[in-house]
Formats: sequence, C-alpha cells, structure tokens
Amino acid sequence: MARITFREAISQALREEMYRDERVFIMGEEIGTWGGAYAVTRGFLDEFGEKRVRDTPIAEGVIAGAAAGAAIAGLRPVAEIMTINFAFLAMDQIVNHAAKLHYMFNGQIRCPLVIRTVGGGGRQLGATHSQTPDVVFAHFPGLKVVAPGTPADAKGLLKSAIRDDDPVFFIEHATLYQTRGEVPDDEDFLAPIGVSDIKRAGVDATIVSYSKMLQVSLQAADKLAEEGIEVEVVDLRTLRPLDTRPIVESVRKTNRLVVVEEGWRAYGIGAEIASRVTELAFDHLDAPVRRVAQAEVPLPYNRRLEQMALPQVEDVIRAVKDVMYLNP
Amino acid sequence: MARITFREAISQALREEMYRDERVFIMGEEIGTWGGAYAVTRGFLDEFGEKRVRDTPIAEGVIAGAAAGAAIAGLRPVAEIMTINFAFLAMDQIVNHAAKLHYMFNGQIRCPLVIRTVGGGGRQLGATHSQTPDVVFAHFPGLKVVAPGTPADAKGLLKSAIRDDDPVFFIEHATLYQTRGEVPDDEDFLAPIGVSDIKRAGVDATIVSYSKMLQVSLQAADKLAEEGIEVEVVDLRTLRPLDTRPIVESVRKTNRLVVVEEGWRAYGIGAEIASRVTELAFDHLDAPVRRVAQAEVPLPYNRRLEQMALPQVEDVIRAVKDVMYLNP
Amino acid sequence: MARELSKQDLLELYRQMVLIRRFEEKSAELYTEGKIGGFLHLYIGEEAIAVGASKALGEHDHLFTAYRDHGWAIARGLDPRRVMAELLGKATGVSGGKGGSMHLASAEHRYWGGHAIVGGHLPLATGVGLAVRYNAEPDAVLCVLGEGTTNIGYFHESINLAAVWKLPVVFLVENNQYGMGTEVGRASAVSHIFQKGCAYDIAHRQVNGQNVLEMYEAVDEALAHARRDGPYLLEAVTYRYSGHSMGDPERYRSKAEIEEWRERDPIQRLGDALIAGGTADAAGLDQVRQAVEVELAEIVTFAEESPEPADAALWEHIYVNPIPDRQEVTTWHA
Amino acid sequence: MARELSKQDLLELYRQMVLIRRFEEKSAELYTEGKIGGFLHLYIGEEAIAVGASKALGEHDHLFTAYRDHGWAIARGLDPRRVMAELLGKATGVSGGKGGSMHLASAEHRYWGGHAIVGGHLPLATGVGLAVRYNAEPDAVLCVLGEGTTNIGYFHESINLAAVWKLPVVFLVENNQYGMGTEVGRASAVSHIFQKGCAYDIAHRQVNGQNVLEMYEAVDEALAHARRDGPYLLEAVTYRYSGHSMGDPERYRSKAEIEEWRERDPIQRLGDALIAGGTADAAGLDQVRQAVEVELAEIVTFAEESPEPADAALWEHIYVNPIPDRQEVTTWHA
Ligand SMILES: Cc1ncc(C[n+]2csc(CCOP(=O)(O)OP(=O)(O)O)c2C)c(N)n1
Ligand SMILES: Cc1ncc(C[n+]2csc(CCOP(=O)(O)OP(=O)(O)O)c2C)c(N)n1
Ligand SMILES: [Mg+2]
Ligand SMILES: [Mg+2]
Repeated sequence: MARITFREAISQALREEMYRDERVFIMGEEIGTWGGAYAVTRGFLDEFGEKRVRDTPIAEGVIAGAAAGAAIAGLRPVAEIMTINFAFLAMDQIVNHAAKLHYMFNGQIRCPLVIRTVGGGGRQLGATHSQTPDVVFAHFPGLKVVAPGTPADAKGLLKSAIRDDDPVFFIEHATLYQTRGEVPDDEDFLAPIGVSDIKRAGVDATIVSYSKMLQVSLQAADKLAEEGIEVEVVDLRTLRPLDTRPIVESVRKTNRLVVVEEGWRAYGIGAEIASRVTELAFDHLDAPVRRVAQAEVPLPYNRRLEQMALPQVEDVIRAVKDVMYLNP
Repeated sequence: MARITFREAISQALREEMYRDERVFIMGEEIGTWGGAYAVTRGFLDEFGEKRVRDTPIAEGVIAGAAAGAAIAGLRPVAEIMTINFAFLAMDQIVNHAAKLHYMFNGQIRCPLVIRTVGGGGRQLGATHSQTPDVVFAHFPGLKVVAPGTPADAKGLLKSAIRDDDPVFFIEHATLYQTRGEVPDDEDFLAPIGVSDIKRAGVDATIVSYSKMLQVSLQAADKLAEEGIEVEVVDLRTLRPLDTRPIVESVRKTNRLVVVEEGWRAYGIGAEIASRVTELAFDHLDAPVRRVAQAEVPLPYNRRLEQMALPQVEDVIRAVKDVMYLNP
Repeated sequence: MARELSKQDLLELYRQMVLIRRFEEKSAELYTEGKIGGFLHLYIGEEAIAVGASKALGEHDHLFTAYRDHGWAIARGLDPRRVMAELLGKATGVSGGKGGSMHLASAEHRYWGGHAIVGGHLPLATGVGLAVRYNAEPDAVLCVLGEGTTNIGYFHESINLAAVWKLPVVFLVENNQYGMGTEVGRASAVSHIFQKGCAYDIAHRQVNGQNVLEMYEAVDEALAHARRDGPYLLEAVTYRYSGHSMGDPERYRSKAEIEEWRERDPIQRLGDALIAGGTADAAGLDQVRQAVEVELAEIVTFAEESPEPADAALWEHIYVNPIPDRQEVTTWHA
Repeated sequence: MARELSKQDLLELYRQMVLIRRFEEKSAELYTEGKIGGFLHLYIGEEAIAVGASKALGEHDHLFTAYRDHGWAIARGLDPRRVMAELLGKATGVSGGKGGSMHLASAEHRYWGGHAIVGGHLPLATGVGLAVRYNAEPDAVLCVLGEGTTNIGYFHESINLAAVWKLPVVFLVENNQYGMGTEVGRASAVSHIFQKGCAYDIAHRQVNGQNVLEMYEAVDEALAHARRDGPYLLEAVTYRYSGHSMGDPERYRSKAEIEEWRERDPIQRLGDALIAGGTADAAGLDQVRQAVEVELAEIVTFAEESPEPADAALWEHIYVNPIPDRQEVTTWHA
C-alpha cells in the first residue's frame, strides 16, 4: 500500500494498463505535449511515444467517435474529453453509437472504449465549465458510468474499465485530484464496476453519495460522530449499472437515508436512489429520503455565490439531522 | 371548439403565431419544400415564403445555435430538430448556451427560442431513432421543457412557448400526431407552461404521466373504471419547471401513486416525481410509488420485442393494482 | 492501376446490380404489405456505386455506410437471404432482427454497419482507420455517405483528423442530388462535393456514379492512395429514382428529372456496353435476370419462413460483460 | 476602402493597445494574488487585432468572441473598470460577477460575449447574422475565434450555413499558432487557416495580425464584403506571449520562439511607425503611456472597491419569465 493522490492513482492505472496490453492507448486534447489539462498524463508521451499517446484537434465528436471506431476494430482506447461540459459535443457518439452498437447489431460489434472526463464545480469557472451532469450519461443502457471518490477506487475502477469489453464513461472530479489515500501496489488490483461500497459503517442514518460528495459526506460523518451520531456512508462508485443492494441493506438497519450529490437535484442521481429505496424498503423508512444537491441555477463565477449553490458539509449535517428529526 | 388532430393543433399554433408576430419564423430540416418530416408545416412555405420558412442543411448544431443567435438578436425562432435523437448533436447549444446565456450574462441576453422536436418509440425505427430521453433535457435549469399529451395542450402550450421569453424545448410524440381532441378556436387560447393538469378525476389511486403515456394512462383508467377502480390522472405537461402541487394534492386524497413514462426507468422522470411525492406526502402514501417505464435496453427493431420493451396499458393497470394491493 | 476485369467479373457485376434492384423492388412490395416496418430507404438507381466499389474492396478492407444500405450489404457479399430476414425483423437476420433495414452489419465481412444517424459513422470509420495504422495493417476503410451528410460537423472533424493522422480512409460521397427533399445546392455552399477536399489538402475527385466500371477504377485508385498516403474524398454523381424512403411525398422534384436520369440507368448502361463489347448477348443477360428472379424468390421464402427472435433476445447483448447478480437496472421491468 | 485615419485616431489606437496590455499584466498580478479566480486567458501580443478590428466595426455591428476576451471588450468600448470588476466577480462587473473573465458581454455594445465552449459562439453569431438579414438591417457580425477552433464541427456547419444563406458574418481567426499546447499544424490539416474558405466558395484571405493598420483595413474590407455578399473568412496571423491561461506549464514552445515574435510586437511597431511618420514623438507616446497608468490605477481601485453581488443574485436571471408561485424546482434548495 502506498499513500498517493487521486491524480497519481489515475495515472498509475493508465500506465500499468498500457504496459500490460499493447492495444491500450490514450487520445484526447492536450494529453501529450502538455501532459493533460489536469496533469494526469504528464510524461506519457516520452514514455510511450506518439503512437500510443495521441494529441487530437479540438473536436470532441470525432475524439469520442474515432475512439469508438478504434475499439470496434479491436483496440482498447482510452479517450479523454477534457471536461464533462464538452462531452455534450460528443453526446451523440457516446449515447447513440458507443452505447448501442453491441445491442443493435446483435452482439457482432464490441466497443471496449473508455471515455475519461473531468466533472464538477467549485473552481469559479462559470456556468459552462462547472457542471456535474453525471445523471445525464447514466440514463443510457448500454453505457457503464463510473465515478470514483477515492484514490484506490480511482485506480481500481479505471483498470477495470479498461479491461471491460463495454463502453465505460469514467468521471473524475476536478477537485479530487489532490486527495490522498492508500492504494494497493498490486498491478492486478481491480475494483469491481457495478458494486456499491460501504465507506464508513454506522447505525443512525445512511448517507449515499459518490465522487467528490463522498468526501464531503465523510467529513460530515466525522463531525456528526463528534455529536455521537454514527452514520453509514455508502459510495455508489458506479452510476450504471446501479447497485442499490448495500443501500437497501443499510437502510433496513438505519431506517433513514440522505443522498448527497453535487449536480442539480431535479432529475438527479438522488431521485433514482430515493425512489428505489422507497420501493424496496418502504416499511423500513422512518422519514422521507432527504436529497442534498446543487441549487437549480447555472453555476455563477463569483466565489461566494458559487459556494452557496454547491452542497456543503453543513448541508449534509442538516439533512442527516432532518431525517433523524433532530432539527428544531 | 373544433375536433382536430395533434398535428393540426401544432400546425395551427405555428401559423397563428406567425401571423400574430412578424418576428416568429421556423427553420429546420425539411420543414419547407417537404412540408416537415411529420407533415406539420405542410403548406407553410407557400403561405409564408422563404424568409420565414427556412429549410436548413443537416447540421443540428448550427440549427439550434443559429436559432438561439437569432433569438438573442430579437427574433422569435421556432427551430425544428427532426427527432429528439438528433438533439444530442445540438445538446451543447441547448444546454450549454441557450439555457445559460440569460443567467451567465446577468440578464443582458435573452434567448426566446423554441426548439420543437419529435420523440418516442413504437414505430420500429431501431435503437438510434426511438428514444424518449426527455429527462436528459429536463435536468438543466435555464431551459423550459414542455411535452403535451393532447391536441389542446399541444396548441396552447406551443403558443405559450413561442410567446415565452426563455428557451423552450418542446417535445412532440411521434405517435400522437393522429390523436384527435377538442381544441378551442380562440386565437389567444394559451395553456400555461409549468402547470400540471388533472386530466381525469378519481379517488382510488393517482397516475402521473405526460405525452404519449398520458393517452396510455387514460386508456388504463377507462379499463380500471370498468372494474370499479377510479384513478385520478395528472398530466405533467411541463417537465421543467415541474409542478408537483396537483400531484401531491391528489396523493393526499388517493394515498397511492403510479408514474408512467415511456423512457427508461433508471434516472427517469418517474424517479423525480416519486422522490418529491415521498418527500412531500410521506405520511399519506399507503404503498411505495410504482414506476412504469421502458425496459432498460436500446429499443430493438423487431415489432414484438419493441412492444415488449415499451409500457403498455396492461402494465399500467397492473401497477395501479399493485399500489392498491389488489394483485395476487 | 485497377486489375482488368474478366468476362466473368463483368457478368457478375451485372448480376449484382440486377439483384440489388430487384431486391429493392421486392422490399418496397413487402413494406407496402406491412411485412417490413420502420423506415425503408431504397438504393434503386445507385447500384453501380456499391457494386463497382465493392469489387475494388479487398477481403480485409473495412466498410461503413449510412442507412441506405441494402445494396452495399449485398455487394459486400452478405447473404441476401439474411439481409431480407433482417428487413423482416427475423432471428436469422444479419442483425438478429434487432437492427432492421437501417442497421445491417456483418463483422465477418468487416462491414461495420448501417448507421442511421446522419454522419454518425464518419468518426467511427476514422477510428477504424486509426486502428489499421496502429496495427500497421495494409487495409483501408471505405466510408460511404450522402451529399447531404457533408454539411454536418462530423464530416469536417473526421476528414481533418484523418488528414492530420494520414489515416487510410476513403470518404465516398454518393451525391444523389438530394438529402430527403433538399437539392444539394440548397444545403451545401458548393454543389460539387469533391471540392470540399481542398480545405484539408487531401486527394479529391469526382466520378460518374452511373458507370460501374468507372466506379470500380476510381475506388480502386482511391483505396490504393488511402493505404499509402491517407484520406481521399471521392464524389460519385448519381441519382435515386425512388423517394428518400417509403412514403416520401416527393414534392421537391419533377417527373421529367427522374426520367432524364433513367436514361443514364447504370444497369442498362452496363448491359448495353457488354453487348456492344461482345462480352454478352441479349439472351445471356436475360438468363442472368432470370436467375436473379429464382434467387429472389428463395430470398423472400427464407426470410418469411424464418422464426421471430425469442423473447429472451430482448435482454441479450446489452453488455458484453453484464454485471452479474446485482444488475437490477437491466433486468428489472414493470 | 477604409477611411483614412487621423492623427487622433492613430494615437487612440496606440492608447488602446497600451491599455489592453497593461490591463492584462495587471490581471495576471491580481490572479496571482488570488483576487481573480477561475481561468484567465491573456491577450498580450495580440492587441493589434482587437484594436484594429474594433476601429472598423460600426456602432450597430455585432461582436462575438471566445474566452480570450478582455482586449476585445475594451477595444469595443466597454468600461474597462467594469471589465476588471467582472474579473473580480463584483456586482458592478459587466456580467454582474456571474460570468467572470471568460464571459464578458454588453448588450448595449452589441457585444454578445465572451464564450468559453470552443466554437460554441459560431452558430450563435451565424444566427445573429440571420436576424440582421431577416430585418434587412445594414449591420454585420464579427465572430472571432482561434485557429484551434477551426477544427471543430461548428466551424464547418456555421460557415456553410452562412454561405448558403449569404449571411453578413466575418469569421475572424486569430491564428496565434497554438491551441493550448498544440501547434496549428498538429491539429489542422492546413496551417494557413484562410485556405479553409475554399470549401465554401467564400471570400478568404490572410492578414498580418501584428499590424494594427492592416487589421483595420482588412476588417473594414471584410465587413463591407459581408454586408454586401455574405460571409468572409479572415485569418490574422499573430502570437500570444503569455501561456494559454495562467498556470500553463508551457512545455510546447521555446523561449527563442517567443523572443522572435516579440521583435514584431504590435505596440512597438505602431509606436515606431508613428514616430517615423511624424505623427508623434517619443515624448508624446510616453505621455499616452503615463495616462494609461493613471487610468489603470482607477480601474483597479474601482474594481476592488466595488461590492460583491448580493446573495439574492444567485436566484436572479434564471428565467426571464419565471413561473410564478409553483416553481419549486428553482427555489427549493436544501
Ligand atoms: C443527425 C441526423 N439528422 C437528421 C436525420 C434525418 N435524415 C435521415 S436521412 C436524411 C437525408 C440524408 O441525405 P444524404 O446525406 O444526401 O443521403 P441520401 O439519403 O440521399 O442517401 C436526413 C435529413 C438523421 N437521420 N440524422
Ligand atoms: C468544446 C471545448 N473543448 C475544449 C475546450 C478547452 N479549451 C479551451 S481553450 C482551448 C484551445 C483553443 O485554441 P484556439 O482556438 O487556438 O484559441 P486560443 O486560445 O489560441 O486563442 C481548449 C482546447 C473548451 N473550452 N471547449
Ligand atoms: Mg443524397
Ligand atoms: Mg490559438
């Protein structure tokens, strides 16, 4: 085990998989000479050469589509879309093509593609550059959508995604790259796609979250513990296929659920979780599920306004107390 | 009142608004010479001329974007994206631009744009041409998303959308165009955006639906009535902003809720409705909310398989009986 | 230089064109009878392109097309019975009945579909070209699109990337004068589509799409160029006799225009040339046409008698690696 | 032909260029001090383009730019104090502190932004061109983009539509040799961007972006053409001295290259020409520079002393017509 950053974890996963399998290569804007807009692939061009580290024009449609094409032909591309906001320019390739080829052609075509992208707000980039629209991609069957919240999961899940034979949309949160955590050294360490994970055990209430908001939830859990409230924190890790089993089991125990997501509440991730849990554990809920999410506005540039709009540790604490009926 | 088709209703709304306001014009693929892929704008080119009825190249990005630009400059464009599946090619313009301009530039820019598009499955068009991803557009604040289920609402809401100063994404279901219904003749008849509507009164359970599935739900309600079960049917009509008040009021009365949507269940419209109602009327629910939705697969071409995947009247009936605990 | 074609080759080209035309006419009938659903886009009038181009394709070359794909599937060597079965949504169809007319494919033939989103296949084809170069393989990719498709962003992004990376992709534009009801010049700043190649400094030319031999030679040359030097933009000038798809109201062109193009009919033209050149006589061609009728009957019988897909097929092939056990999302249906 | 510029005009061009440069240098400082957040893209080295082009713009002409927009905002006549206030996220900023550096705009000046999605403003600009034609107005639209932006689909779709509809849009490409760290030829099939105009049969030429007078004349000519005949593709060859944005590791170019371009500095060049031509003397230019320093201090003071937006601003301007009363979605926050 080594204590490394989320950035290093992603970088290691890519490097190890590129050494393991000649078919794996990376492509995207500024991943080569520049070293990646978030410095994830720094040094890769020197290490692997131009064939396997491919800077592209600014053309998200053909970045995603050509990567999908290369996957059809048997390679294992990892395409980077610089931020998830630009993935809308590749949306058709991702959801109409990559996600549907295998099914529509009756299994004849495989598309073992990974699209890595960077999501999230909180860096004063304004409305067009700060979105967390993960749910929008998670809505499409045929796609797998992964969004790790810790360095270990980042590494293990990215390696799984690269080895997976289906298209995987892999979301990294821009403000997680500096986060440190223990990561197994084993080159075959994998984290399973489609399996939610309990990140903290507790009995008083359940928090479900993922990605950056997992960290926020864990901080809230720490603070709540100081007040004697022990929450269980479940990390979704994968948004599609969605594994609700550990959540339901947890709620059967705690009888209370808060879902924390960074994106907008309406039609968000939390809605699905809340609906499923209500369907599957209706009689176990002592309070309606509470959703903590982003204010329903395009994120403003001004720092104070932006932070007002984003879910904070205090919001999570308040929501937990809400479902425990501890608030005045 | 005249009894006209959904198609005629849309067509009338466009025509009336074009006569009322010189700034209103239509643009899109095949809307002119061809008369619209769904024959909605047949005759418009002769009636209004090339200036106001503009056939475009196949280029969804610039169709949506140029329409938004014309709106910025003070016109009232109604752009047609032939089907919602192609709207993914215009997604960036819709959600990153049209939806955000007003807010991001602090109210200086207005974008009174209507994008009309055609959604839905059931016509054996295969996975890429049969989607109902309405929720994906409804997720974005700044956009208004409207999806009428009757001819009267189609006309009244489209007219409201054209007169609205915000960007409106207007979804027409491909298999509703032949549906007939009473529509007021009054040229100033409008239906309000952002207001859900009770389409059938009842006491035993509430069904929430919209667009094509409203019709399916009403059919289910008819059949249930034959068995003595009186369901209340609420039509969302607008997906954003979402008006849950009539739903909550209805559920307070019936204590049971079924949501019927044509799109995929996971992260669908029903999840948000179910979550809100559970939040707002938790103590009134006698059963967990039941969601009827599309099977989580890319829609297949084969007719039988396609119909298996789409929600049917029987599915709605079964769900209502589920929440009434009438099923074995 | 393209290989000289033998008498047998030439007769085979003729046969394929006749088969495609008759296949399309039959499909239209079956559609009208309600046996084919969805959209149906016929290739009648454009047969020389697919047949001539496919003759130039090597066994391991790759092919992508749009939704107007029956002719391409047949010319590429897919079993026409299974193509028809797909149109009828049968389990024996090339896409198991899940794809339909617009989504034919055969991995075995490196025919990667049949794509119904206008321009959506251009990036995919470019990516296959990338894989070919990556693996230092000698193959090329033929990517077929309509002239209306050259106005979408994908066209620009794909050709530019292929040019920058020198990928072995031939972009073959079937300029049949219309995209649905829009005449080429009403949607594209230039009506001679090959001219668009100038923006990327790539090889580009125009060819008569009604002449199967010219098509064969032009595509052969373009493929050779692509293998060696990178992308090629080839415009085949052609015409579709039928509507854009079944049910096209056809308000955008005159009967006279269609008649004029029928005079340049590619099948008639090859037939005449074969007779004039002494390769065949009228009776020989007649024989070919009769054999096609026999085959067509078999094709339809096979397709009609084939079984529907099983119910279970609905849940198959969503993922190559389904998530075992916990995968509620995909198995849970009201 | 462009109007002959007076001595006063020339000195004003000089003043604007100096102001923009100093404004940018100051912004960099304030960014380093943490007073400006987000991304900050400086215009240093490219000043002649915005200043020359804006001189050619008519009062009612429309302007769209990308995120490298401070210079454009100032040259277009926006109050530099309010531009700086926007960078600081203040209520007095041109976008009320909600837009930031990348999203400057002023409806009053028909400056429609400041757009941070690469190429996203091209369709918008095309649409404004459409509105101008629709209303039979005499104005033109100037749409400014980087050379890296010419590889995205929007470029193709927008120019093609503008060409088909003959819309009065000048697409002005600031070819500063790099898109982030990517040298023009590594991402674009052609390095002389103006060449891309050939695919649309539109007017296209290249101009020296380091010469403010050439810029003025070229844009003046392009605007006149656009008003009359439709779109124009104009490439201004230039260079940015600073990184792409603050924090650029700049591993993609040499110091020598930057130095070489500094020799062609647009401000220096104009200053030299003014002196050589007898329009000004060294002392006169010095005076201009000193006046700019005074103004800059005022700009910064204004911005720093301006108030933050009120909390309520978070909920303002989501919609022009908010849905009254029932609008739970937008007012309901945990
Ligand atoms: C992205 C997208 N936009 C629109 C359509 C609808 N559509 C299908 S075919 C077609 C015309 C295509 O014309 P062209 O490229 O000339 O091909 P042709 O049909 O003439 O072979 C259109 C507009 C679509 N399928 N996909
Ligand atoms: C759609 C999209 N893709 C990628 C980016 C990230 N990005 C911002 S600026 C830029 C480079 C643009 O280069 P160029 O067009 O030459 O303009 P310059 O910055 O040189 O003025 C990139 C890749 C973006 N903002 N939007
Ligand atoms: Mg065509
Ligand atoms: Mg540049």
